[in-house]
Amino acid sequence: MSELRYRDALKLSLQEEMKRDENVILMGEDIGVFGGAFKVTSGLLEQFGERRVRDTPISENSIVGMGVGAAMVGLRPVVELMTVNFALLAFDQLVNHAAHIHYMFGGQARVPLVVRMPQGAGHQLGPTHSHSLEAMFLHVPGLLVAVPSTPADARGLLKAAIRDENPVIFIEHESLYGVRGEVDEADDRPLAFGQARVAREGGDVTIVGVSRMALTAERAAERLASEHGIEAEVIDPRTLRPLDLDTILESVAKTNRCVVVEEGWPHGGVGANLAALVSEQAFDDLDAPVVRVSGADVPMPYSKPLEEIAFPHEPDVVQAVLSVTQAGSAQ
Amino acid sequence: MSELRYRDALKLSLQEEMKRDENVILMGEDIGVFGGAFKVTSGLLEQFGERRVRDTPISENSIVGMGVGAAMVGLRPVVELMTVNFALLAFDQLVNHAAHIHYMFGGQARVPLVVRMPQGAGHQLGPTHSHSLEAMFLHVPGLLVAVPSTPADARGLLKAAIRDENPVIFIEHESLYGVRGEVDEADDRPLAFGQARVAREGGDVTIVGVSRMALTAERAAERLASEHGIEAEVIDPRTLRPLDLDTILESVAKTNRCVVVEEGWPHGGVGANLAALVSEQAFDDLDAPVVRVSGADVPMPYSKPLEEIAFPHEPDVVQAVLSVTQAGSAQ
Amino acid sequence: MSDPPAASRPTPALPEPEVAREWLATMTLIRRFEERAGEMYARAKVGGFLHLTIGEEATIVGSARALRETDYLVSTYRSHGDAIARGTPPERVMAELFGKVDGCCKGHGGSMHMFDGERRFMGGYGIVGGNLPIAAGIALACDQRGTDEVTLCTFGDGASNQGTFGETLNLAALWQLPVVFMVINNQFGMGTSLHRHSAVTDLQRKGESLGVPGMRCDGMDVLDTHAVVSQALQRVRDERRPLLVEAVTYRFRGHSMADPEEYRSKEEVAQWRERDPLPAFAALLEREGVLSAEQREQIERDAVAQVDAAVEFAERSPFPQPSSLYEDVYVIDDQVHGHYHSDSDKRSRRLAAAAAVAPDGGERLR
Amino acid sequence: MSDPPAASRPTPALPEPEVAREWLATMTLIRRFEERAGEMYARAKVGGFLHLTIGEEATIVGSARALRETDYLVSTYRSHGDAIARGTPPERVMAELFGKVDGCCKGHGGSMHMFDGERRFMGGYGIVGGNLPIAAGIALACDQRGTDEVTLCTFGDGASNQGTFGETLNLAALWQLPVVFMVINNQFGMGTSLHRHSAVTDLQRKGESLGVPGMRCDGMDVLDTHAVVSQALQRVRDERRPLLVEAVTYRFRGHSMADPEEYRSKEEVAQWRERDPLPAFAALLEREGVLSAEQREQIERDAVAQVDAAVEFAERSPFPQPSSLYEDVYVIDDQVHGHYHSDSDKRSRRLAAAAAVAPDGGERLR
Ligand SMILES: Cc1ncc(C[n+]2csc(CCOP(=O)(O)OP(=O)(O)O)c2C)c(N)n1
Ligand SMILES: Cc1ncc(C[n+]2csc(CCOP(=O)(O)OP(=O)(O)O)c2C)c(N)n1
Ligand SMILES: [Mg+2]
Ligand SMILES: [Mg+2]
Repeated sequence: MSELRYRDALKLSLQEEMKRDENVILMGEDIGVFGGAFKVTSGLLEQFGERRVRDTPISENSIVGMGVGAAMVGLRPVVELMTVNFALLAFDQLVNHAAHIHYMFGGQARVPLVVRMPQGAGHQLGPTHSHSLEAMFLHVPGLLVAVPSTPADARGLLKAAIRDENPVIFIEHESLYGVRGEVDEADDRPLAFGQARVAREGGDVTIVGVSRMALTAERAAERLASEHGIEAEVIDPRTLRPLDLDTILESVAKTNRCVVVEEGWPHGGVGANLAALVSEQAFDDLDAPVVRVSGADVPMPYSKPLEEIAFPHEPDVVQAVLSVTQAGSAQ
Repeated sequence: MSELRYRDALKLSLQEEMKRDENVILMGEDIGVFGGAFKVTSGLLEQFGERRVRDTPISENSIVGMGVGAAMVGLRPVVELMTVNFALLAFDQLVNHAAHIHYMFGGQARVPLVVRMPQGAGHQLGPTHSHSLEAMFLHVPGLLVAVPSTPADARGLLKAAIRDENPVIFIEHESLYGVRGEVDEADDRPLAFGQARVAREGGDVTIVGVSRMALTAERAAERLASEHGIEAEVIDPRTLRPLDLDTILESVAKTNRCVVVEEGWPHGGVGANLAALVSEQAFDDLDAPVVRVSGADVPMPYSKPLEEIAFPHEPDVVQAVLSVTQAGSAQ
Repeated sequence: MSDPPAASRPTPALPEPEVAREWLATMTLIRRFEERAGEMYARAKVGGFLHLTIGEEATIVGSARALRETDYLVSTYRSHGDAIARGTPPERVMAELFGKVDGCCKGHGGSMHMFDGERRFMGGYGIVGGNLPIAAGIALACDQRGTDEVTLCTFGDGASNQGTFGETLNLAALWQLPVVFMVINNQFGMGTSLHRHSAVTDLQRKGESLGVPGMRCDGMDVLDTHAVVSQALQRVRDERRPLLVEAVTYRFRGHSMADPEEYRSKEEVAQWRERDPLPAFAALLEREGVLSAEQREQIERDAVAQVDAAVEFAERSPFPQPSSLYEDVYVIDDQVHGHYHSDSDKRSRRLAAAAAVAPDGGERLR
Repeated sequence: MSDPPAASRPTPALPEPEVAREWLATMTLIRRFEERAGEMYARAKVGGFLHLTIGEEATIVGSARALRETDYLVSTYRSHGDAIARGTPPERVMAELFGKVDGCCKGHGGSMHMFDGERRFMGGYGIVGGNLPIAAGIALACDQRGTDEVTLCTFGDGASNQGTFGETLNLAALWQLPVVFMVINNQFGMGTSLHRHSAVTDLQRKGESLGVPGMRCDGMDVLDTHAVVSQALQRVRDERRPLLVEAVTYRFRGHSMADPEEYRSKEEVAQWRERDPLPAFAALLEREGVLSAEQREQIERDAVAQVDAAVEFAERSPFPQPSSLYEDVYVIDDQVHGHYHSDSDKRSRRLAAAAAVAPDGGERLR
């Protein structure tokens, strides 16, 4: 076991997979000479050479499209989009092409492509640079969507993503790159998609935290325990497609209350989707409606004090939990 | 009162607004000489000339971006994207620019832009040409989203969209263009956004039908009444941003049951969003979970019998209603 | 753009007689296939959009025959002819148009989305301009592996205005990728004529500022097309940098079946039809003495027979089972668990609603 | 690309002495402003990404001064200098960097998203290439109204690879729009040098295949830049068709504040710094006798004083109230009802969670 940063766990994962399979290549803006905007790929150009670590021009839609084409004939391209915000330029290749080619061509073609990108607010990057778009991606059949929140998950899920035969949207988080966590370097098995992680056990309420919000949820749970005597079960779904709904439902069957925490916009967000699924499938288990804690329904403002209140923090989660536990006890 | 087709009601609306305000211009692929892929704009080139009815090259992202720029300095551009499927190429201009400019520039700039586009399945156009993407659009703060289902609504909402100071995603439906309905030509007032239409009153269940599915819901309601003695209240939200949640909640308070019918994909769809909102705000009113009837979670297949079962029809709605009314009576 | 261009170079030499006849036969087969497809559309056997390639057969066959078997071809939504030229059995193409399970894409894709991986026909794509980066990606993979395979990517004059054109040509030039971009200039993007959609109408030059030199061929002349595309492929194979080839041609029919063609005059169409590549090539072969009247008739008969057989095959092939709806959305794999689809639980209801019910397709593992 | 280009033409004549000194003053102001912004960033007064324009002042001022007041300027995320050159008070720009309510965008936009509608500075845009169609749209509106206003759109060498470049240049040429595209070739897109991101490195030619002829100016020379951009604007104003101007320049600092600059050598930077446009222009003015040593010092002092005042203003300006979070998302209007935001009901809770609570912002009508 060693302690690695999220960034380094990702790099380790890329290194391992590139050594294992020479079909794995990296493409992206400033991933080579510059070492990556968030330094995930630094050193890989030197290690693997410029044919396997390719700096691209600023052409998001075509970079992704080239990844699709290369994947169709057997390479395993890992495309880095500098941030999720620029993925909006590549939605055509992601949705109309990557996601649909396998189905559209009757199963003849496969697109084992990984598109990595960090998302999130918190660095005062303003409206065009702070999106969390997992809700848009999970909407699309044909894509798999990973949202790892720990270094170990980042490494394991990235390995699974690279080895998988389907196109994977691999969403990292700008605020997580420096976060440290235990990684068992000796165990280089991929981490299966579709298995949620129960980050904390508890019987009073289920909190589902997506991407970075898994950590926020964990911290909120500690506070709920110490300050309010409430034991929250915290679940990190790890992947949103496939979704390990079973683990969430089992937890809700026990706690009868569910709070979903996400960083993105609320209208049509991940929380809405989970709220709908949980309500549908565990209606009789629920003592209170599923409560959603989300980013504010605004473009992300630059100014620090506005940005701070525009995405969820522990107190928001604590408050949301108190609102459902109170609702529950009132019944 | 006269009977107009949906297509002609839209054209009437464009004509009226173009006569009223010379700043209204149209841009889009094949809207002029060809008359529009779905003939909504046919004749307008002849009527208003080629400076106001502009055929564009196939450059979706830039056409929308030009609309944004022109709107910022006072034109009121109505951009037609040939279909919603191609809007995926313009997501950057729609989200990072159109939606965010007003906020990002501190309220100094306005983007009174309308982007019209038809969506939907049913014509065997296959995976790349059959999307229903309203769930992606409603996710984005800064956009308004209209989904008219009748000729009168199409005309009135398009007028409101053109006069509104915000960017509007105006989603038409390929299967509705030929549908006729009453339009009061003498009354040329815009139809306010954010007011749902109660298409049918009833006390047993609330069915919310989005875009074309409002019609499917209405037909299902007739069948429920005649075959099952169930009186459904059918609500067409008409706009998804703003959303007239009040009308839906009032109905659910009366019926205690809610079914949402949409054509798009289920995971993170409009139905999920409404299910979450209704459950949150009317938890105690609900005798059963909100049930969603949606398009299948697959890229839309070409083959007729597959396509037919991949989006909702009356029997699906009837069955869903029966499942909640039975659940209700069991309690 | 109303004047058909005369071939600019002296006509290249004929290939071996047998080869020449095969070209004519394939052009004929494509023509008859397209005509029949149109009829089947009128009879509602075929749905969706149907974009016929009639008039462009010389471009299709001339370029396809310049390819090696190991080269890749990437095309558009107007690609029945490409599939057939590449060797996909016409009955598989017709069955796809019928939406049948024996269609080359099992009925999932339809007219706009043909594919035949085995023959390295890497697809028809419905999104204008969407195929360019995909072709460059295939070329990248070939280059990466050190093969001498080249990718040919065809697209329309209208597609040259899409952002992917500039992006992909720059990338291909920068990375020295073995790809030939072929812009099929049929004078129109849907109802918009070339000079109304492209500021530069000399399309062979449209890649120059992006680092991709251009060539032009007479797309109404199968020999010229073959010669120019062969040369382009060879240069790309050897020099390892992309080229753009403009094929000047014309589509005789409407953009799709629902096109009243009010954007062009009957005279213009008639003028181009005088250069119809089929009779032109047949006449040339007869003049050169490599095609007898009998052979010509035989080619016609064969084409019609193949198309008849294709229709029969398509008719006989069953529609996909409703239970197959969720098949091929994902490659199901043992490292993925959980619910691929959030409506997994509803699937059986959905399928039950349809006539035939089949067991769970297996998307949910464990 | 490591050799700074020598100015290719004879240096254009100086403008009136007062005008020349004003140019120098504005260049100096921008330089001092940027330096201070960098310091404020290091002191965490400024957040986000900070892209400084140091080294590019001649490009900025030379082009801005070629514009009429009624012309429009559209820029990128590297646009503090553009705003200042256009006349936006430096304190409003600095307050924006501080995220304060008196910032030119009320603190909503930050460094990458400046705007001053009054002065027709139509914005800095964070998305590389996103501003090109917007500029063309503004030009379309000007043309539509029959004015003689021209739009100047600046973007980087890296942006010329974005799809919008090809799309927009074609559209502008096709529709004969009054827009000058100015590619600021500072030799790098972030850490990727020109020849590693663009197949054609002679950027003035990159629009030719799209129907947009090009010109080049020495972006280190304010006179040359002014002369070439003036000529371009005049031609566009008269001939009503777009032009591309390449300004050859160099950014002396990192791409943003978090750039170790390992992609270029110290020597290369030093070589370019020898052509620093500020001392070069000042020396020229001194040589030509239109700038005394005293005046030069005064210009320096004024610049520093203005920047001091800007910082003081920004410090004093309050942060936006939490209650303003939902303001300016929509233009609230009487033809729209219902819930603009689906979290309307949660808004009060969210705001309550923050220190200051304010009444409902009014997004929900009726
Ligand atoms: C991105 C996108 N925009 C619009 C369309 C609709 N459309 C289909 S074909 C076509 C015209 C394309 O013209 P061209 O590229 O010249 O090809 P041709 O049809 O002439 O073969 C258009 C606009 C589309 N399929 N994709
Ligand atoms: C669409 C998009 N992709 C990537 C980025 C990240 N990014 C910001 S600036 C930049 C380099 C741009 O280079 P250039 O256009 O030459 O402008 P310069 O920074 O040199 O002024 C990149 C890649 C972005 N902001 N937008
Ligand atoms: Mg064409
Ligand atoms: Mg640059």
